[in-house]
Amino acid sequence: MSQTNDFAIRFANVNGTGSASANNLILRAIFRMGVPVSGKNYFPSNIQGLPTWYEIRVSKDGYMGRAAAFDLVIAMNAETYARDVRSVRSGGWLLHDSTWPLSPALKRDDIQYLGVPLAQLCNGLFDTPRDRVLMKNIAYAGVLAALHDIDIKEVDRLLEEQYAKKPALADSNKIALRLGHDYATKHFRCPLPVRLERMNKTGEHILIDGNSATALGCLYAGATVAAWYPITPATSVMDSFTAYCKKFRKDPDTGKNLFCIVQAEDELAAMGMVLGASWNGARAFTSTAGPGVSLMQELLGFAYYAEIPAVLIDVQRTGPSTGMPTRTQQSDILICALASHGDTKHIVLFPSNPTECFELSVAAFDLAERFQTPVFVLSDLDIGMNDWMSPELKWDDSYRPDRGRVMGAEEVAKLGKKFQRYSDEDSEGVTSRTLPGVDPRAAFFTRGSGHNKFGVYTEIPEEYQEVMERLSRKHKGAAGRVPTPVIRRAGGNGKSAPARVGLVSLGGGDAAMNEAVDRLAAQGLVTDYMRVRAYPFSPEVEAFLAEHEVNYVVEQNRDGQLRSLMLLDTEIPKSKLKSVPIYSGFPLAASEVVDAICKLEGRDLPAPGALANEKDTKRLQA
Amino acid sequence: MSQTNDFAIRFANVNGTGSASANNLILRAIFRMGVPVSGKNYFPSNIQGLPTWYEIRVSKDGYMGRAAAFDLVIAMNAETYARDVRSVRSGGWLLHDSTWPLSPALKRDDIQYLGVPLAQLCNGLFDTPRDRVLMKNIAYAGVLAALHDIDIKEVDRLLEEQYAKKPALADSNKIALRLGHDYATKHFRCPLPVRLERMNKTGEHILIDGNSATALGCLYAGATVAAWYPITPATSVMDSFTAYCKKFRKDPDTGKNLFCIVQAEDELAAMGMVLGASWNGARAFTSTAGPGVSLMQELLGFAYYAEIPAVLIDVQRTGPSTGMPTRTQQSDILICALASHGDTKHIVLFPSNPTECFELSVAAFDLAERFQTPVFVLSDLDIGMNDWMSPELKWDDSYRPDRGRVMGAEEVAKLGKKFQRYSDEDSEGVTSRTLPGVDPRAAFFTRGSGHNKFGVYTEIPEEYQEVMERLSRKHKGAAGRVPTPVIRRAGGNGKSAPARVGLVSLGGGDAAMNEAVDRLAAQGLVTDYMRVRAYPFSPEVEAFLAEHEVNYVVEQNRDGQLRSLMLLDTEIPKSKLKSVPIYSGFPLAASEVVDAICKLEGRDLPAPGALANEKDTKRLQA
Amino acid sequence: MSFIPKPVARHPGMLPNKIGLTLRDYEGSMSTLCAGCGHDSISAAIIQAYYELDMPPHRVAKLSGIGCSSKTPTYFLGGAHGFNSAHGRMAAIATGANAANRAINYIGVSGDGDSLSIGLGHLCHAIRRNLDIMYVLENNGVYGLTKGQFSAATDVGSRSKKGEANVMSPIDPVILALSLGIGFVARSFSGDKKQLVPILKAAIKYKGFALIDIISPCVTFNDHEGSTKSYRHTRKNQLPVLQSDFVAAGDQEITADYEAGSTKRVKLHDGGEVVFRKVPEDYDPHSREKVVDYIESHTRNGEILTGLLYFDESKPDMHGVAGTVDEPLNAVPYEKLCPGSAALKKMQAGLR
Amino acid sequence: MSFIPKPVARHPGMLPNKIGLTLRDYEGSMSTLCAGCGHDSISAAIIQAYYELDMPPHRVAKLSGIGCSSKTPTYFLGGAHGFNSAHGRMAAIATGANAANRAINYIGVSGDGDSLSIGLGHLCHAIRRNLDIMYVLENNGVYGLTKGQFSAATDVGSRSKKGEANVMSPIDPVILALSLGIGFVARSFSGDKKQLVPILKAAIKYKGFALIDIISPCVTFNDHEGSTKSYRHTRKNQLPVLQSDFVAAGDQEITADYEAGSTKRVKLHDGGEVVFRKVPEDYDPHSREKVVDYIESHTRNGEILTGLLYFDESKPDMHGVAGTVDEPLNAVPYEKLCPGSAALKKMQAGLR
Ligand SMILES: Cc1ncc(C[n+]2csc(CCOP(=O)(O)OP(=O)(O)O)c2C)c(N)n1
Ligand SMILES: Cc1ncc(C[n+]2csc(CCOP(=O)(O)OP(=O)(O)O)c2C)c(N)n1
Ligand code: SF4
Ligand code: SF4
Ligand SMILES: [Mg+2]
Ligand SMILES: [Mg+2]
Repeated sequence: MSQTNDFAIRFANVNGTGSASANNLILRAIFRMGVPVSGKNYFPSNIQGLPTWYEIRVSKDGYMGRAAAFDLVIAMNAETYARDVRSVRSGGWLLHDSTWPLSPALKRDDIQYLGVPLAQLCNGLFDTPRDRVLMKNIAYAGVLAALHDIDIKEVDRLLEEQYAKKPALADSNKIALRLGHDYATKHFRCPLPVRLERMNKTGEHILIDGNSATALGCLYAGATVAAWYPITPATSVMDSFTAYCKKFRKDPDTGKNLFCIVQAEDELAAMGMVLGASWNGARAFTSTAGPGVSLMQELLGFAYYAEIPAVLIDVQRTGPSTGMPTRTQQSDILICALASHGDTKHIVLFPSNPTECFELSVAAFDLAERFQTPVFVLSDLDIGMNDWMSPELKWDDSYRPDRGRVMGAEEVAKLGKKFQRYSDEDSEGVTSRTLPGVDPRAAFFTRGSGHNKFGVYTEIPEEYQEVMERLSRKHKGAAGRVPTPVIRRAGGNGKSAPARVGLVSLGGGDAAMNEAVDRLAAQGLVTDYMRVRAYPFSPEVEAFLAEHEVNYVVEQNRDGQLRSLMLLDTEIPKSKLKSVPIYSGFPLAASEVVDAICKLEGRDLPAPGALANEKDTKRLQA
Repeated sequence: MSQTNDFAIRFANVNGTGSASANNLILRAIFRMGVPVSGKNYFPSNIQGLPTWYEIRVSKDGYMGRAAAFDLVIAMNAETYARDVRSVRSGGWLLHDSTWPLSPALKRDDIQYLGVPLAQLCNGLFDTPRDRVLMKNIAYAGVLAALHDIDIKEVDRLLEEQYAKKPALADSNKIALRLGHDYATKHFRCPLPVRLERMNKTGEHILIDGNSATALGCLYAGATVAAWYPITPATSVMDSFTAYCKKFRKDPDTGKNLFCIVQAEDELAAMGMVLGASWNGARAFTSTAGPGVSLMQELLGFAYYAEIPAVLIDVQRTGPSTGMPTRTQQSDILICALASHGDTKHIVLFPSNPTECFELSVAAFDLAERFQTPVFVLSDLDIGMNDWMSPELKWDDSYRPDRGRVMGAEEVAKLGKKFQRYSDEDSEGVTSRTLPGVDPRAAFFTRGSGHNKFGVYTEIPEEYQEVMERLSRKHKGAAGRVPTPVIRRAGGNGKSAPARVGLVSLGGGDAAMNEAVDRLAAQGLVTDYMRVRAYPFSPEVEAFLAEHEVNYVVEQNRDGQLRSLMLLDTEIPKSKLKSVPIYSGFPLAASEVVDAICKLEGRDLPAPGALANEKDTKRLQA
Repeated sequence: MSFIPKPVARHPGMLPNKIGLTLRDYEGSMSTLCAGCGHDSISAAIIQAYYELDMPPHRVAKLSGIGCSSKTPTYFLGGAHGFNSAHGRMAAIATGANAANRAINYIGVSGDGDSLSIGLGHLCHAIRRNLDIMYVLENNGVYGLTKGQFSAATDVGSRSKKGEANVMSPIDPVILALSLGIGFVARSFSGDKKQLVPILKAAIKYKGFALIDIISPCVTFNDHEGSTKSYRHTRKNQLPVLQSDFVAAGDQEITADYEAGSTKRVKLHDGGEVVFRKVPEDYDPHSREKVVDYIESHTRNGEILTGLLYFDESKPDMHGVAGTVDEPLNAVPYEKLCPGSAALKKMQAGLR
Repeated sequence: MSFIPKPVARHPGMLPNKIGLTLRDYEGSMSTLCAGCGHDSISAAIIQAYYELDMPPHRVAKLSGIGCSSKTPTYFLGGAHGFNSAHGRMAAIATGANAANRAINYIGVSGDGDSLSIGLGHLCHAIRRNLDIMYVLENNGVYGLTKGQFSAATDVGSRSKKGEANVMSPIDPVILALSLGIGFVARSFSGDKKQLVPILKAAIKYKGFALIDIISPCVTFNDHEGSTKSYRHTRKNQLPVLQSDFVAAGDQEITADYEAGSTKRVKLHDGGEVVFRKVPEDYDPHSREKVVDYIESHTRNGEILTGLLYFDESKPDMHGVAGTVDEPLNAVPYEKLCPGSAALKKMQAGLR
């Protein structure tokens, strides 16, 4: 069984030891060899000294889901040796630092141990303790280059680019790299069967994390005001946005900022700032995670009721409460869809990868302004912080923001009467707004208290209900504008009859889902697959669910939150909607899905180890 | 058609003019005549100068729901004259101050105008402007006594009791009372057909508002710590609790407080205080309304996950956002049941009247400590702030708090090892806790971050999920302990076959629902009626729903929030659960329910005016 | 609306100002507050100030939280957009509003409950950011709208209507703001329109955070004997130590009634001038420490020091600090904001 | 756990204290903070203080918010219940805890982000209530756990790791607390255990809110050149103006090294005594205004004044103010709390 361009490796490190850049070197070198690759980072909620893992999956078929078994593990953390030894697949390899002897208790008969005296090699060559630690990382990168036949010139080039301004550093890195490479070549039979071979499948692609893509989306959507409070895993959205703004948003004439980013005192303030700015006509957003969404509830209800646009990027982490801040989950679906007390419903978008982080962020601003309401972009830690191979982001220069129904001074003048905020309902339930500062006749009062369609305070039932009913129509109206689901039919997306079984998912699980669909098909279980991209659901969602005898809703939360919304908002009977909750905190792996579906379908589970060569359909993930 | 002991009157006043005490006099006098009566107050979200209405419904059959038509209207607010004239039923009476002439535009042919020169009468007798305004109110009370044949001695006695310490005031009030009474007797044919006659149906009953009853519940449950932030309509829960504590909770030896009530800086703090106190082993609670619940979301998730008892009284008002703070609604059901980000589910109780406010508040503490989790008591403005005739509250002196599974020093000593917080699961999913200060071996760390069953921080999927699954079991476990639904079967609660139609409701709508059941029956539509008292649902809830061909879920919110929980948590098909949303902000009226059900059932609506004498079943509300 | 007569500011026959508007054009809808409420007098002063400054109402944005005080923006400047927000969140919302459009004038109205309890954090941080706003704190020492609970501004010993004495130390917003580095802070009294209007005018024209703590008696819940925020108590104990005038840019100055020697004058960023009359010998409205000492020593004596107490316009406002472009962000054309497809392509070359 | 050696406080062979416990019995689990983090030194000082005070660990409750600092209660007093709460909410939660049980000792640990941004309102109000707690603010001028953003305690001009200078005025928790009427406020440095331990001991024994602002360098994100919260900068600019000792009730006093004349002593409520050594001439730790002036004048010069800066134990704590019974409320038997059926019946007679 050949595993060329089809294997997974795991790095076991200690956080704060600079391993990230070595691991990233390997990722990029593989990418530059034209072979589809992805990288996932598992880090603790801590700054230094705790275990951290990085996983690289090489997949000629382009599968980007989490790998569930590892061909080779680089064990650099003595504390987790036992676990790491266990994580090597039978027949695989363990690479370890043989400066110190490996405890016999860690010996397994079914794997091979590759010992490299990394510390010893580096201590001889580098002076400071910090350098020794850092260079040890580069040295194991060299070892891997030899073992997997990674083109060492690609690694060299990456180092040269990285240290373009510090050639001396580039050189010492190269030395460390060669140290490992040479040692491996000399002592092991290189390359291993799990090896690279150049392909041309990464052209027109980039390596990017979802949070950077989200930030780019906000940049290109024309957001000028951003307010936030630091929180993992959302912080890098704003870090990236800030960096992009500094690069692309300086006024060419004055050098001044065409943006205003405010680090707020807390999440309540951040949401308040977004509302103030949006009310004033700027495109504004915040990025946060679950705890922040909880804190923003009151103002989200305000925005819903007073009809103020707002974009909230929720990079989900494992809940409830503080939960596991550095693990992923899809468990903020309900709190976002139903945010705040009273009767409220919101628009929620579910990107599944960096491309969609980019595109749906732009869509979020358009929808928020079109429907004058908060729009949530529900990303997650896996999408947001991991390294995804992604088709190059495309931008259509003819795009112009949909500012929705905003009346300017002339339009107000034409009214011939004082502007009324909530009375000129269109077919989607939307009414016109005006911006402060434009015209005295345009003035109106924004309030979270009961109001009638003129925007005037009321306690009269009919007046109050009239507005509430329109809000309900407006939410339903949005179903016609939100991104439609992505549907993959076993028989192709033509007219063929639907499969018996429908798979349903959302967000970052998509990569694993597509792989699972292929694997299930290989096992004889033909399925159609729908990935939902927005709430409220477009008509296509219900149609898909109705077509299938049974739909398995795979989601990364305990309580079946997406399925709950489907139960509430569609006419699909409960019996047709089966919940498949997989919510460990790790990104979804295809094998988890395959196992769960097989169990639910009463099928035998696929034999372990049989997984690797079951991939006969070839799909490159978008 | 005789309307003795069966009519409704409405007072139209200006707030801040002291009308409340006059209106209350009438209410109490009727009550003391042994005739079932209830009073509802509709006040603006403002302190002085805006319209306010008070409605008294006299019902020999004991119906306590809002009256939808008025036999007599007391129009004391010039600003709302037009509306008030309109609100008199055809054939009814309008009482107004004839000091000033009534605009001819306000004339209706089908009602009778009773003009009394109230201001003129009082100006002659009283000196200060304030006294004149106040006494005008007492004077119209006198007019009403004459018109409705209310025993003026009862009113006298009430005045004497009220001004026991200020006999001069009692006297001047009596003078004003006679002023009105005599004028009416002299100028009108008294009594009107809408009149009183002594009965003996109010013995063993009291007049009380739900918030006072809630406060009594908390007092009797043994709550010692209360933290709150003022908000309508919850403020009077804490006002009452404070008053009761001052009366009943002074240490007899030292005169010091056996309670600690903290007016917090905001609702986030209030919930924090409740958690701190409960963690420390005191019974603690907060009272708030929708906006407060929104602000408490983060800490509610903390309490769920770290398993800390907490009691939250949510006196619901009309949402979303600030909404109509002085109107009622049942629209915080979902935000309470699902509070916070991540996967969370809570216990929610739904009292329907002051008796249940009392009883379910006590139950809330027992459940919170038994299940170590937040418990919500969802009252509303109608229950909480209106005057209800209620059977006397009963207390069983053998009651002792269920403190749940708390280990003391001896039990911990017996463990023979360090205490583990989340490992000794019982059949309901509950584990033991310990209190600070008791024993060093009992110490554990409370955290909202990922933890395993030992209470230790973890990021390991299996350990994290083990706790999460238990939490899910625990929530389901609570279904066996929460108050069961109150079911009223058309065929009696014996073994007879269920009706085709089930009516379902919750909370303060109950009074109107029972009346609607009677009226529908009189029209030939036989229904069974279930009032849900808690979430998670006890098995009886699903059984009832399953039994009926169709269930109409009547609730005071737009989005069918109770029905939503039923769709999610039961196997009842959607087609069997029809939503009947009535959410105007006013308390539910039987006629609204009857109209809605008739429409849904495709029946003719009952003829207007035919309502009053359709009450042939006699029920006294509990 | 109410049929009880209210002190609505109405000066019939008033002359139009420089932009042709009369006082009436600066009014809002009729107040629904209690007759005699201090907040209504403040609204009248605000109307007067904007009128005298010849400001077009629609170039002002009015924001508030929740409370009786926070209702008042409905009662002035009907031609301005209003934002009656959530309890305690006004400062944050105003921050966002100002971020989006630095070119219009902002007035924030709040109460002592809104600002010093639930909204305390936002207030402090808005001061730190030196948000360009006039922040009017209508301080009645009580939660009016929720019927009379003590607030964090209630003085120790001040009694509730029911007779209970407050026991917790109050938060003095003036002292607090000074400790946070504020540049403009004043205290005044709703009943002293003569003092208040010039302060408001200076605050409106001030670039940065201008806090005005205005004692504003609540006639319904906190105007009784024993309250230290009643009309009586405030009239008796107010010490208007700093009287200031505001002279708008280009306006004729009325120097008539200044006593020579005791006058201090400060030029504003905007060209206008604040003229301090009768400054006490030992007082320097530009020295933060001295101001704090001075205020505290008087507070200890039960005196309520009023006036424009501290003034310093040297610090840049939020945008100055951030380096934002001069034009309002909400008016920057999209074409200037979007880097375009070529830039995106180029940037992505680095992501391989 | 980590395999990089950490500065865990361990003094092997230490003698048992009066209740028979060794220093080790006051430790917690092993720290997971970065090697050299100031917070770890503070934990060591806390361990030392409780050990020296002979307090049974289980009679202490440890509360914190979220942040690297807020993690530390895991690393000391393993025998005490801990409450690692939500970001910024610790002060509120501690208020409730204390309300329920006034008989145990409370330590709250927080960071500058946790206390001065998201938790600012709660901190201020807990001070107003004079909650009986030792509040340890581990101040590194940065958000450690979220990787180095500026906090509200970052000084103007202090530079981030990437080289950006902060531009916003910091909130000085000491000045803020003084403006709120606090009775015990100190500033110290994680690197000065000699100064810190006696302050902690006094704070633990103090009845009321004792705030200790401790400069605690973040070696990973804020210990570089240009930071004003680095070890270097703090060592260089620290001015330990007030050195104090704490003498527990009934303990022998070691008077040896006090210079005559310059010593001030204050008796605590609990019987212990704070002895101030070498008090500067112009300093009075009991005069709030003077203390503020003194601190601010030094802050202006870039000096970091440390020591127990202000002390006044005369104000009643939250329970004193509220008039709560002496016994902890969580220990009052239910029978004493429930008025019973007869009282209910009687009370209802008035509801007719
Ligand atoms: C989140 C939230 N909590 C509580 C309330 C109830 N509430 C309305 S106004 C108010 C206090 C108002 O006090 P203040 O700001 O001093 O204004 P005043 O009425 O005294 O002018 C409160 C607590 C609310 N509207 N929202
Ligand atoms: C509601 C919420 N918002 C944001 C966060 C993310 N967060 C964790 S720690 C922290 C700041 C910590 O700073 P500080 O209190 O100074 O502690 P340090 O790590 O510096 O000791 C933040 C913002 C959170 N946990 N919860
Ligand atoms: S209650 Fe007080 S603050 Fe509110 S309007 Fe009336 S007087 Fe003014
Ligand atoms: S990041 Fe900073 S504050 Fe956090 S543990 Fe490391 S050194 Fe300490
Ligand atoms: Mg107030
Ligand atoms: Mg910090």
